[in-house]
Amino acid sequence: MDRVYLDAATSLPVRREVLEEMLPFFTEHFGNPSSIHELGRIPREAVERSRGHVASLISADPSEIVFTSGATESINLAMRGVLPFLKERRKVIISSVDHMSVRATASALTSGGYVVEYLPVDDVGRIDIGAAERMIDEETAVVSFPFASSEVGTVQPAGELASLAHSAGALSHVDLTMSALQMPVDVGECGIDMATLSSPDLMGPKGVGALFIRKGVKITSLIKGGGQERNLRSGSENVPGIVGMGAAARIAGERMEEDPARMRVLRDRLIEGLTSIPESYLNGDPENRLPNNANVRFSYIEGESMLLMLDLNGISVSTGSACAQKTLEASKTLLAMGLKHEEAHGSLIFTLNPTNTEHDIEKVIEVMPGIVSELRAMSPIYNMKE
Amino acid sequence: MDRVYLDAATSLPVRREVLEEMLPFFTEHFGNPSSIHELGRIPREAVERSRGHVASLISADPSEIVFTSGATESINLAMRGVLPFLKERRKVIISSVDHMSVRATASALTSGGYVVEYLPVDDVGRIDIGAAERMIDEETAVVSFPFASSEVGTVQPAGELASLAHSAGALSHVDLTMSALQMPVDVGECGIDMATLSSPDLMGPKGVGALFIRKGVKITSLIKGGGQERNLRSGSENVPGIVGMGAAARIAGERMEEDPARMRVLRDRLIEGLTSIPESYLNGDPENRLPNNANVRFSYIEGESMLLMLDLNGISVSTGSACAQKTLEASKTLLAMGLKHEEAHGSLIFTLNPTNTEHDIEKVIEVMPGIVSELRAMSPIYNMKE
Amino acid sequence: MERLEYSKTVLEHFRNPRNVGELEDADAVGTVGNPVCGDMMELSIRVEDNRITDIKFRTFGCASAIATTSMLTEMVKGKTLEEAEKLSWDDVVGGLEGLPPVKVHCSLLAVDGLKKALYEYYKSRGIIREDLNIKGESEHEEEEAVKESGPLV
Amino acid sequence: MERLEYSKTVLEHFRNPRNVGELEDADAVGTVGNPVCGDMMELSIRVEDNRITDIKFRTFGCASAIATTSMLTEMVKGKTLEEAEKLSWDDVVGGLEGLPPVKVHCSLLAVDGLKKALYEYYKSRGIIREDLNIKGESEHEEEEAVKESGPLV
Ligand SMILES: Cc1ncc(COP(=O)(O)O)c(C=O)c1O
Ligand SMILES: Cc1ncc(COP(=O)(O)O)c(C=O)c1O
Repeated sequence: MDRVYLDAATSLPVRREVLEEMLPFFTEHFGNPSSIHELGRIPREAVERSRGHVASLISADPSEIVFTSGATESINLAMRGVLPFLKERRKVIISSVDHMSVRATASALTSGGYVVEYLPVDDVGRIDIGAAERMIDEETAVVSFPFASSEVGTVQPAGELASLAHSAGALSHVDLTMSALQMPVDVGECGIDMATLSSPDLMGPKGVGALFIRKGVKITSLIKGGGQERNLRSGSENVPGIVGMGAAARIAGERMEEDPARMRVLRDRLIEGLTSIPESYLNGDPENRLPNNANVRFSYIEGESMLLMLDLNGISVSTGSACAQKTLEASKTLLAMGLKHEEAHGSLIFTLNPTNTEHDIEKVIEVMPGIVSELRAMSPIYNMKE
Repeated sequence: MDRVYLDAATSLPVRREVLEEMLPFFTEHFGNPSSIHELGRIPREAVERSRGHVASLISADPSEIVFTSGATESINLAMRGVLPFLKERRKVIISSVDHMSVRATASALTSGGYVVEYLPVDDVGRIDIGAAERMIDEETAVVSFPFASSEVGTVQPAGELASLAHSAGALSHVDLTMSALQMPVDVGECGIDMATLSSPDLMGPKGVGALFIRKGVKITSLIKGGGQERNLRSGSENVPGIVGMGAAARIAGERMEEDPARMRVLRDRLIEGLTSIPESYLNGDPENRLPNNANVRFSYIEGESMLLMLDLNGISVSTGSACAQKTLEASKTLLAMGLKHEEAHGSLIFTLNPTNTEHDIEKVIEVMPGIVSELRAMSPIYNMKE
Repeated sequence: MERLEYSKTVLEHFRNPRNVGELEDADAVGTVGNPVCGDMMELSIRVEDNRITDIKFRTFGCASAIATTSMLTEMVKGKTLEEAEKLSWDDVVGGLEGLPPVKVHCSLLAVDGLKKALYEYYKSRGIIREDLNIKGESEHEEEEAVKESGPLV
Repeated sequence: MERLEYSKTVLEHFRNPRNVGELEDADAVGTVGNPVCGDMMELSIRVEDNRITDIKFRTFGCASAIATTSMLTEMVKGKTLEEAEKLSWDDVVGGLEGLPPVKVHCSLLAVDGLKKALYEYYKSRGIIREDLNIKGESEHEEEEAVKESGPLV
């Protein structure tokens, strides 16, 4: 593939080694882990081995891991599954830099009589601890926030937020979707109650995820049925998917030093190159950010047209522009950080994966200035200000 | 594999051709269907092609198909998703031969103020239409039943039941999990409102399923988030899985004449061989049954020990015996048909797949009599009656 | 998710937009939209003998907005004022061989820009055509809210 | 789902159960369990000099029930009545190198069968040992119900 792929946050390929490990489970070891005859044994053992790998990645106990169909389901299970056990608490707090899956899950709760509040962030997208302290109270059931914002990459104060939740008797849920491949986390040390993990974001297969549920946290299932996953997630186990997620987690753990360090260097070069374009700025925290994330805004022009120009040049990225969203809404994360709508519209999200090369970065730095000036020449606001 | 696998109802391998079609979507075409850049295009088109294949299999429109993570999730979505739109109706009717995923979904509704009623069956496991007529009323929100019972294989009067539901203003949900590979169905002709399909039961990958939702049926999502699948199933699409399910559905459609006909012949030979063992009887309808299902009870002995003896002989089957279930409960289906507990305990479920051979069947017929007499020799009830 | 597939014609106009810029000797300029909403457009026209003899545009917005305005300028050049006024967004979208449904509002903006330019032109001649006086951007289609008719059980 | 993995010893006893059948010259026979519940057991013993010199069993039930009874007969043969009475299900499960948790009730049945046989033996000698008089099958563990503390929102 000659394409330059800088959209890791949207999708990642499955690692070859991961796919290799999955393959026998589609055809040869196709048994159902619940079967008591011989064909159930190997799948059953493989599922438990995977559970161990996933647990290791976040320093949890295997019994604290439940496999799901993906990050979105894990988020729904976490945030909704604990509510029946916290009946008198009617407030759900999420951050204003959460992914839409968290926002939509929280929003839907309002029709069930819950109040949803949003933790504000500062101008680099970091959750305001002072505000969190004021907001999290004995009415609060769950506090959810990302370990790092998926869009602007700003790393959040997870430990502090989790302990604020604890002090108020609320449960914390941390979305690790975007950070797990790049940043180690020890859920015990952070005092996290629940954490969402996504297989595809670990370079494992799509259609699998996991939820960490700390021992002792009471939770009910979202999907009812045959009682698999200790009755927390019914439905015949997606064995090849779970095997793939396990392998991906294991490899991510092994490469936790090497890959992020390499991406960080390339990412810094990219930020340097792009922000040297006139009136182009980094969004998010320059220091405390995901190693693979560069979110840059280019004044006076709009993101979808930049994205398409890059696409026509063989470069894949994402944008916070409304025009690229189904909802036609500008990025809530960028707006929460205090950016103007037109600034949010002009932002591009570059996210690296471990296979990106220097050449990829140089190619972007080479073509971007031309794209920016071409679109600025077409932009009435750019020409007004001239 | 030298094993004789007669447990298709529990798990099936993925067809080679299906796996081949999936492979490029793990690595090469790994894009997110929602991406507007070039890498989103092929996955997006592939998902829609799959939707078409799945729709064709049941003569539905592609817009009526929602992809899920499996049969259990589809069942939960169907039975729970429609309730908010049928508020004054507080009764959910399921059959007494439904799979545990349907039963558990219905049971969980009772804590939400719903009443669950069970359609009775006759001694071959066929739903009693007269009783259904009396039970389905203007209080009824949903009527759920399997196209064919997964355990005893008895085919249900789907059209009649769906129209009873319609007359009462209720919605029908039909579980096609076990029948879709073997029996054609036209959801329009049957007047079905919703139907659950499972990828692994079509010899596609695990971790994928679909729900047919007739145009005009109002339903809300179970899993909230990014709004994928027309907001009915959020979460990034499991593209390789969906591609696999599409391929499996297409191939199932192509082989709908050939495979079931072959299985039926082998199945009949198996039933003949097994019921010629003294005091051994077929459970379920001898005529109207799934082409691949032979459910046989062997008096005086227990299913789990038969199952293990067969397993030690390289033959995989299932049993309706309590001793093989996590819940230690005898098969609800067999009890609903009027079998005594000890008869249910002594039942084995043999289910064929399209790759089974005559040799497989002969091997079972060869070893089964020995197993039965060995266990009978050990059985106090057999020796009491002597 | 809505599928965002642009036709070849849209991409061609986006890559090579016609009539970009500003007419130095414009008879009227129409500006519509708002960068806050993600789309803004400026259209300048020259009118001779009741005909639009030249037209140029600048657009801040997505590929669709750029392509639509480019296409519109091509379609309008040489038309009489009456013909230009009757140009509908159906015509423009047709010329582009369709647009993804979610992008239709961008084409409305281009047509609005033309109307606004015509309004300004008539106004400069002392004629007030309020029906052509576009105030803001055509509204974004309302976000398809997650409709819940009650909590899920 | 519970994992159902039997140890090698369980499988070995299941495949080659020791002491199957009925003693012709039994001094006592104990029957416990009920086919309705899926497990039933019959144990016949011969007693000489206060010692169990022979023992045979028949079991209707799962592999675990069969293996447990087989193991128990091996463990009990040669023991004094007092020693036999003290045999606990822990001993039997230990002898089998463990049982899947869900299967422990089957081993309880085997021990109950022995007690019942001892009861019958004492009874035939005019001694009523109600503590050994097992009535039915040990109860199945209660089904772990899907515990819902309220409807899901
Ligand atoms: C008839 C029927 N319906 C539903 C299911 C649930 O399927 P899954 O466990 O794949 O979600 C099964 C499982 O075997 C089944 O047999
Ligand atoms: C931070 C974050 N959380 C959750 C999700 C939802 O993941 P999925 O769509 O795979 O369920 C995403 C998706 O990209 C994400 O970026």
